[in-house]
Amino acid sequence: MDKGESFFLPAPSSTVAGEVDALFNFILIASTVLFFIVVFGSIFFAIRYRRRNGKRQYTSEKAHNTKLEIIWTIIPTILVVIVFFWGFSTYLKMHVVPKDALQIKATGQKWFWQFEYKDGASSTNELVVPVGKPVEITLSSTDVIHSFYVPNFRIKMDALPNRYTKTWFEATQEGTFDLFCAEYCGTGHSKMIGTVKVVSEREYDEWLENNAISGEGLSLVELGEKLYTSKACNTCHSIDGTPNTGPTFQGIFGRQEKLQDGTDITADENYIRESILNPQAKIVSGYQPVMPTYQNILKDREVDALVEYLKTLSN
Amino acid sequence: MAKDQLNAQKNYLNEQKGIKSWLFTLDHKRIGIMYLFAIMFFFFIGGVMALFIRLELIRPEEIVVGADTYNQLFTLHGAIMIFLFIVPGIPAIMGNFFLPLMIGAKDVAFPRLNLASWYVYILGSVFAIYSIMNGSVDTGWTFYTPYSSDTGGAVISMTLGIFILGFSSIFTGINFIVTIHKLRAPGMTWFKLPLFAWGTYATAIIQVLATPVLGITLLLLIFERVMGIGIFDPAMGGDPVLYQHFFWFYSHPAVYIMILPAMGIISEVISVFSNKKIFGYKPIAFSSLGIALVSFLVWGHHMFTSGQSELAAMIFSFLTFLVGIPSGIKMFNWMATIYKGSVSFDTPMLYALSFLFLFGIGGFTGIMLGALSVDVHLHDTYFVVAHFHYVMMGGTVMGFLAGLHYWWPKMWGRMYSEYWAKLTVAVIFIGFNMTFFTQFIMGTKGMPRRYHSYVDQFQPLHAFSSVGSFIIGMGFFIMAAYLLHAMFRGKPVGKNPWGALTLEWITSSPPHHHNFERTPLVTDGPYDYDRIMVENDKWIYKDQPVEKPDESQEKVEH
Amino acid sequence: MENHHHITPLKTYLGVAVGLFILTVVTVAVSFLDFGPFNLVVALLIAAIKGSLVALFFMHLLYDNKLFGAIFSISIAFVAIFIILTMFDTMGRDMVVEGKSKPINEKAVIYSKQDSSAAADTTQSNH
Amino acid sequence: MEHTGDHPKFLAHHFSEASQQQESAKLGMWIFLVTEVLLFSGLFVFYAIFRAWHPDMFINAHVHLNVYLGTLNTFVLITSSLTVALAIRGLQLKKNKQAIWLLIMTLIFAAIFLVVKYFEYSHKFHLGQLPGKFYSFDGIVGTNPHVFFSVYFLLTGLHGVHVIAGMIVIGYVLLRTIKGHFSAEYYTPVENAGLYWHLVDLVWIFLFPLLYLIG
Ligand code: HEA
Ligand code: HEA
Ligand code: HEC
Ligand code: CUA
Ligand SMILES: [Cu+2]
Repeated sequence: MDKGESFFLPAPSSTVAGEVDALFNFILIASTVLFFIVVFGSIFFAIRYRRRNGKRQYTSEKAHNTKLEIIWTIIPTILVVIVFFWGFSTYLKMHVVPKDALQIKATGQKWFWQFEYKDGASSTNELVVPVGKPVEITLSSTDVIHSFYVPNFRIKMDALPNRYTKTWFEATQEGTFDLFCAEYCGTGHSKMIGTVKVVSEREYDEWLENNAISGEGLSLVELGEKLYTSKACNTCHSIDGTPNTGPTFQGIFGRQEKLQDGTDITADENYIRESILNPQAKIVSGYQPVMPTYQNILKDREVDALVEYLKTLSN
Repeated sequence: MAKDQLNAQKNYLNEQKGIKSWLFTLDHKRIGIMYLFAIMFFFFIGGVMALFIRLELIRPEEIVVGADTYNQLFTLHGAIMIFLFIVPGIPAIMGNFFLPLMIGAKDVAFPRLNLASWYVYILGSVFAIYSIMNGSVDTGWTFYTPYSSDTGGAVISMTLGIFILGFSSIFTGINFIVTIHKLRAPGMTWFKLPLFAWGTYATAIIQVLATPVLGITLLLLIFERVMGIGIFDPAMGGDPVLYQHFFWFYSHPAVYIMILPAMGIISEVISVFSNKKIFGYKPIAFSSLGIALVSFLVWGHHMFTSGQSELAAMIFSFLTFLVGIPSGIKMFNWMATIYKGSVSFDTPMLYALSFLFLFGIGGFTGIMLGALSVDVHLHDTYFVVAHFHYVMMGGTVMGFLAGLHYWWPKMWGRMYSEYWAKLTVAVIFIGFNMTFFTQFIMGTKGMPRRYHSYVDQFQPLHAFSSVGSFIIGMGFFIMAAYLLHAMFRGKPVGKNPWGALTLEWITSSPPHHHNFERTPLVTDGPYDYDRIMVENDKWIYKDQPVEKPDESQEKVEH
Repeated sequence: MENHHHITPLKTYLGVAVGLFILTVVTVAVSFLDFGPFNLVVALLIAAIKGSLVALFFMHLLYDNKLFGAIFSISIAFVAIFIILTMFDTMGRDMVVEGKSKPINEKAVIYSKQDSSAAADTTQSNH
Repeated sequence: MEHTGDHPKFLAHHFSEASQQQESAKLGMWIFLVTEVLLFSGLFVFYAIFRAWHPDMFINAHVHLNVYLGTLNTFVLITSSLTVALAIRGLQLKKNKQAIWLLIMTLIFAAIFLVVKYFEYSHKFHLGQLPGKFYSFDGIVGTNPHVFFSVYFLLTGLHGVHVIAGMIVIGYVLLRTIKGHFSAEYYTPVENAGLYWHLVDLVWIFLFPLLYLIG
């Protein structure tokens, strides 16, 4: 088990996580006590007062006890009022973003996350943040509702199409954490898994710098190979010949494709380019028109890089 | 020989014969039975789908179905279980059959409407089946926009089907309210009503007030799909969160449609098998009404992470907790009823105790989900899945099974095998906890729901959960076998095998066509076990040890 | 067995109808005046009065079983609950954190063909 | 069977008295009306939320509705409500002929209402003031005016469906009145049809100012 992981909860790795866990444990304990009283009490009474040798008996006429009734109304009421205020105060904390927070934009798209940092840096499915600094995530979506969920941070917020929502966290621990899409969004919902990489502040700055000028040093093919995973093509396209949500990239270049409208087309540079930027224009038969557009996500050079990379898969 | 006697005696089952006499019957008992078969059929279908879901989740990679089919599976499982099984379930089967009997009426207020509700149910289910076969649906049972407004498949025919089912629910609701108001037997005052009647009454109020909103919601969804009216779809200028308000305005109260009648059954069963006056009759009765009304004010607790305003979240969270208190009042009163009772452990009582155990867990985890900060972590994880299976399967279905076993001898005049029945309770109880307790742990660890595959860390828990589900499946299989056997071959029973005091037990088993030989005159309370005891179908009064004069006498008539 | 039904005098019916006509004229007339935000209040107030007349006299709520009136009032109350609780959300999204209430692009897609420039404008201003 | 002697023909077997049956039917009707109110509630919420979001657009769009036709229809519906009420009174006073004529008049007013509505609709169709994505009018300033017409058509459309349903119900009780099924002792179905019709009127009383007068 990781540090701080309990029977129920994963390791708390953000500043609010501790508070959430405290309330969780409080309810857990209070409920367990009440549960023992009510349920095991009932079972105990049932056994203690079981019918002996199958004979029914007249029983007590008592069906009323004001004192008891008040007790079992008041005590739960007090408990839930405590729980309510406790829960609400942490909830507010989760929603009020500290002033000095780092700002990152996250966009959910079927079925990956696109992150944009200041200075034009960006990443797909991997959120890189510095440890010990509050980070504000401004969420939105380009298609349906997704939900940004990092269990270790105990935060979750839906990403809505055409609207911004916000959440924030301050990681207390370096490491790599799962990032799930928690709102059902279709075929690839369960594959919409990313990671949050919490690094030291120095590493973060370095990363930002490298990323902002991404791929300058690489050849087109190398860059394309990197983009294939970092831009999430691999969630739908394999390179080993197995069809997935989308057709495989193995041998794609020069391949004869049958389109949904019945026509045939040979996959050349232009076709591939169009498939990436305007995927709905030509749909390969046997597949759903679910590929997202990369219009505003990929730079020109990156599209070129992908095309070059795909070419290499055909020999 | 005994068997022949039962067949010779006239009852609602054999008074008229032939398929037509069933399809055109206006007898609430027969309609109840027709509902029983229709609803059980869909429970079976939904259950089989659940088993496929569990099968697929044994390992993270694909085993039997692909992602798209999986999405359709849980959608259909959810939609069938909710709209075709659990919402109509107890009211339409047991309410129909026993409510009039329990209040000493000859029928429900509007028998024709009652029959219509069955046909409407069938019509709605035909739409559902049609959608399954024509492209199916993959939206989740909640039909959230904008996913549902642009995904492919048979969303329109499915929502239309559910829209139609809504009418069936409304018809039942109207019928019950009027029946309880107007058709009580002489002497049956409001506070002599059995608690099951109070439960169905509160349920009917919700059905009438909430179901139309589901109807209009689904209509708007359909219009959004065909015409882009711009209410829910952001592309057309709408707001998807608004859809969630609309949907949960119905669907939260709907969860109390599911649980309140089950709670009514539990009140009956615990009192009867403890042979003791129910503790806190009025608090139990009024808490049903309280739950029914407050349930309309809490829907936003399904939307704590949806981007709704913090103010709304606060209000909804606070009100959510208020619902816990009346539920608690019931639990405490049941405990006090058992105290110093004369408790027997027949099958219905075992189900009732399972109910207390499982609904307790389900309810307390509901409280966790109601707490704002904790819900942020738990929302849309398997914790929620576990919560609602504990309250629906562990609560409602246990209550339903308690009722089914409690009233089975009255419905058919024959008894099932106690041995097999008790064995089944154990099998289902164990399988259930294996299946769903593991899901609590997965949920708190962060396993999101509606996932076709998952990260490896959850593998052992998922596998364990799946094994549990097959055990449940086995349990139901045994149950189907012994109940069917009991229907035809079971040992005939007398009027009142459990020694219960509510009115359905003063008539013969199975009851005859007009329920009672003559309209009962009610003088005793439904739970006066302190002064009445029934032995071998004889009502023995503590102070005047003579047979109950009036209703208990056998009379040959008709 | 009480089988006496209340029979409303003809005068009452006609009076109510005339009242409804007059109120209709009033509400139309008033709509040409401008009370700012109170336009809605005035209009709804008059509608409520008209509605009550219909319910009390035409629908006999005044004379019938009080239960019917109670039932009907409950339905109105639930409509109010529906509207008010939903509005706690839709009107309060900016309360704690700014910038969450407005759509990124106010205009629905059907207008983007007509004037794409305007749509682009709103997108810009919201960033 | 048990029903012997003086049991009236209309009394179903599971009721013991006529008044019980009548009260039951009316109670059932009222509960049904509750479901109708809640069915409309969704559209009222739709209206309320979007009006609160885009008040200017609603005001700019509502001037395109014809207040005069709306007012006319209000008068028509109120009158029809009066005629049903009087028809029931007629039955109570054993003036069945009068009741029949009043019911016929109710039907006529309902038809007038629909005809007026037809002209309003076809005018809007003509201008392209249609709901949702069929909207093709330009000349209304404000955000997403098609939403106003969605609300308008949904509200008046659902109301229109109720008018038609009401006509069918009234037609049915009219037939039965003509056949002489009703008397001063038993006229509950007419009463219930009347209740339904009044509800249709009631809904319109709210729709009219919300849509035509203040938008
Ligand atoms: C039968 C159905 C049923 C019932 C009865 C309940 C009962 C309750 N439910 Fe549940 N719920 C569902 C069915 C049901 N639920 C379903 C289907 C969903 C998910 C839908 C979906 O998303 O697909 C859901 C989801 C759900 C959520 C949303 C979770 C999320 O998606 O993030 C929440 C949040 O507040 C919640 C809360 C509650 C509460 C507080 C109760 C309470 O009524 C419980 C009250 C009972 C008790 C509390 C136990 C007994 C009490 C005592 C012994 C007294 C002492 C008590 C205290 C100290 C409080 N439920
Ligand atoms: C009443 C409601 C109900 C019931 C009873 C059940 C019962 C079961 N459910 Fe389900 N479930 C839901 C309602 C219900 N469920 C809902 C609403 C969802 C959410 C859907 C969504 O996300 O959209 C859900 C989702 C859901 C999931 C999550 C899927 C996901 O998120 O990816 C899982 C996974 O394990 C699951 C499993 C099960 C299992 C194993 C059972 C078992 O208990 C089933 C056992 C039953 C049987 C095996 C049937 C056997 C019957 C017979 C043999 C006939 C008997 C005949 C007579 C008695 C005469 N359910
Ligand atoms: C959400 C899943 C998904 C993602 C992510 C995705 N695609 Fe696709 N892609 C598809 C599907 C489905 C098709 C087939 C239907 C079609 O033609 O649009 C497809 C088709 C294609 C084609 C045409 C293939 C052929 O056989 O003709 C190319 C080229 C392509 N995608 C490239 C990419 C690249 C490059 C990326 C990443 C930058 C990517 N896709 C990301 C789903 C996806
Ligand atoms: Cu994105 Cu689920
Ligand atoms: Cu709920």
